[in-house]
Amino acid sequence: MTEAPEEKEESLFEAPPMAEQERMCEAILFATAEPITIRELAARMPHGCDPAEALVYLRKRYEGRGVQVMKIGDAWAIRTAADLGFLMQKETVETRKLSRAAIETLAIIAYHQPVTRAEIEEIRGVSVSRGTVDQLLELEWIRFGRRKMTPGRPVTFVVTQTFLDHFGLENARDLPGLKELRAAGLLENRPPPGTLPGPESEDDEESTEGQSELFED
Amino acid sequence: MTEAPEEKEESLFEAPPMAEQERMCEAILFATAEPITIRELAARMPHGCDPAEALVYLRKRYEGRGVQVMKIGDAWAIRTAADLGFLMQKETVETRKLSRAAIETLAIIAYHQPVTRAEIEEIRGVSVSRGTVDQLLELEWIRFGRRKMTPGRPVTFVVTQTFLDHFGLENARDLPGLKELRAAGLLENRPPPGTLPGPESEDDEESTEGQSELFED
Amino acid sequence: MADDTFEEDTVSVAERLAAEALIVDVDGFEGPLDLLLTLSRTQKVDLRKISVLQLAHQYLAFVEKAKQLRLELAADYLVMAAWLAFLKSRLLLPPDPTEEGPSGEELAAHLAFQLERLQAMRDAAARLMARDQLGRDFFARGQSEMVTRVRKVTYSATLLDLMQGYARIRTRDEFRPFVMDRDAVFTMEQALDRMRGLIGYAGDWTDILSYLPEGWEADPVKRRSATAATFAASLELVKEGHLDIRQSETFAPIQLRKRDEARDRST
Repeated sequence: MTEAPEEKEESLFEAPPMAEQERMCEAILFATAEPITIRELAARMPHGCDPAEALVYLRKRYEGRGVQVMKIGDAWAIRTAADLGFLMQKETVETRKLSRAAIETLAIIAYHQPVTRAEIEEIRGVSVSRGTVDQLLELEWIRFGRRKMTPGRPVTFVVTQTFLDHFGLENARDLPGLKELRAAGLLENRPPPGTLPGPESEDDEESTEGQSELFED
Repeated sequence: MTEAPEEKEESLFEAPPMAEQERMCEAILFATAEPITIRELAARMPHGCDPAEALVYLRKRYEGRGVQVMKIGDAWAIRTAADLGFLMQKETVETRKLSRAAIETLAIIAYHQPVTRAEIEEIRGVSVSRGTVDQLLELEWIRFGRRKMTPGRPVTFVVTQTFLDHFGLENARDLPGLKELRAAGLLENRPPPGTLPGPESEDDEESTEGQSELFED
Repeated sequence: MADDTFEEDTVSVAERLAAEALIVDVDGFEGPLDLLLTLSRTQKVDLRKISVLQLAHQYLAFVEKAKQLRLELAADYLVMAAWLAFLKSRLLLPPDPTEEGPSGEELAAHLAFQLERLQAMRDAAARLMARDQLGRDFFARGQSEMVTRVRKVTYSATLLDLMQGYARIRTRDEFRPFVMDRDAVFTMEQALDRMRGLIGYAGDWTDILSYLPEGWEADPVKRRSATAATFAASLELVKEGHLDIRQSETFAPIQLRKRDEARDRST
């Protein structure tokens, strides 16, 4: 007699069908940063769900697949199948930001190519370390261009196709010019303290021209 | 007779069966949050694999499940099904609220790409502030495209793969309502009356300027 | 629009309220086109069937009202008002066949097109933002870290880094675009190097001009630079005691001779 009303109450909170509960477990296991316990799963799923049962189905579904539903301690997670670990080598690649010197050198080469080491040093105002150029060469972002027809016939640097691919450019000429940099707010930065004072040279009209000349074919 | 040695050589590089290739794609896509291109997949999988075909099977396998295999530009990724978003409050990332100007600018770039700043301003009837473009660039939702072959060779903007990924689009052509807008002629760069016909009638400098000046600030 | 079904008097009340709100809220508009678009909504018709003449009226009335209320209107609002007044006169007067330029109808059609296009982009923007979004409605993999096996360092940089780097250099000091003018400059160091190798053969007085490097004699710009550098280098060599130099009179040829120690001693 006392059981009847309880049953009725339960039906008000009817749980989603098991297939749906399985989908929910799948999505949560996929998206969480940490392995997750049954209790946490139950707390996140709608009232009346049975994540423990859903996980049994899910686990079965992933049997023999490229990833597995695994129990880690008392929590659950999706992990790569052990036999496919060799595919994950790329995940261990460590990415580091390029140094400021390298970025600046690379920018100068991109905007002024073909350009010699002496010219880079003149533009940056400091000498270019061997390591910087070597690093850019190793990344295959720059390569040696043709020699300049000036005394000493210095070697020049140009950017590579790999560079264009990495930066999503079709052509070095697509690099935005000074005016466009300013329009995009990238020239807002005031010169750092300690550098030459004086107004931000407004005669960049001229230099823009000089630069775009280099890009004309 | 001559075929025998060839066949043998081929078998040295025999690709794994398709079911196995599917597992590999599955493992690789599960392991990372970033979309992965077919090229990257091919580079990581054993010689002779055809990830494009394997992905067709994989995508089908995940139809209706809690996670989905999605195509994003020329890359692929696994994402949770959108109808289960309510389970993920914990994973939700607060995104910076975009200004109305930024949202409109983004839409114009997406629907009109490649589009120049002047064209965006023509459509919105106001100048585009620096911060707006800067913000969209920083979100990596837009990038610089190739320069337009019109006088001044202005730089253009296009949307990125990150944009497609964020809005769950397989392709920029899948933007909602794109076809209807195009059919209604609303994606045309229609010159003001009085200018020469044709979209690039820039030689009619005088009347173009005279007209558009009225709409510029 | 669903509002088409509204009663006539309801519309006029709503219109009045809207017009009042406009006056108060003039700063809230993003320029004349935005304002025109808002005004056009009071016409309660499809944007393709809008009456530009009526819209011009509304806009001009708005500007008039703003003036009465002594509201500062930005210049572009006034420019638009002037243009709309012009357009209105074109639309009202019978077309003058001798008149140059586009007809009033063409101008009106273009304005209507601009309004429709802007509205379309706003709708598109709304639909875009209403889509399921990554990190809000659907999610990427949460645990992306994997077994560490191969440790390889790659370096990354974005286009933004690159451009910011370039902007940094360009704003640091007065930027001198790199031009090829160095082609025509022969430095004193280069001249010194050259002269040191040659003076061994200069036993007798020789015209300094014969020391100019090959290929630098013809072009006047190059010749000037090479002459100056060679002269300066010669003086340096005289100072170092390797060379004698003489000039018989003003503008006469300058001559060089290797300094001979034996000869020195005899004099």
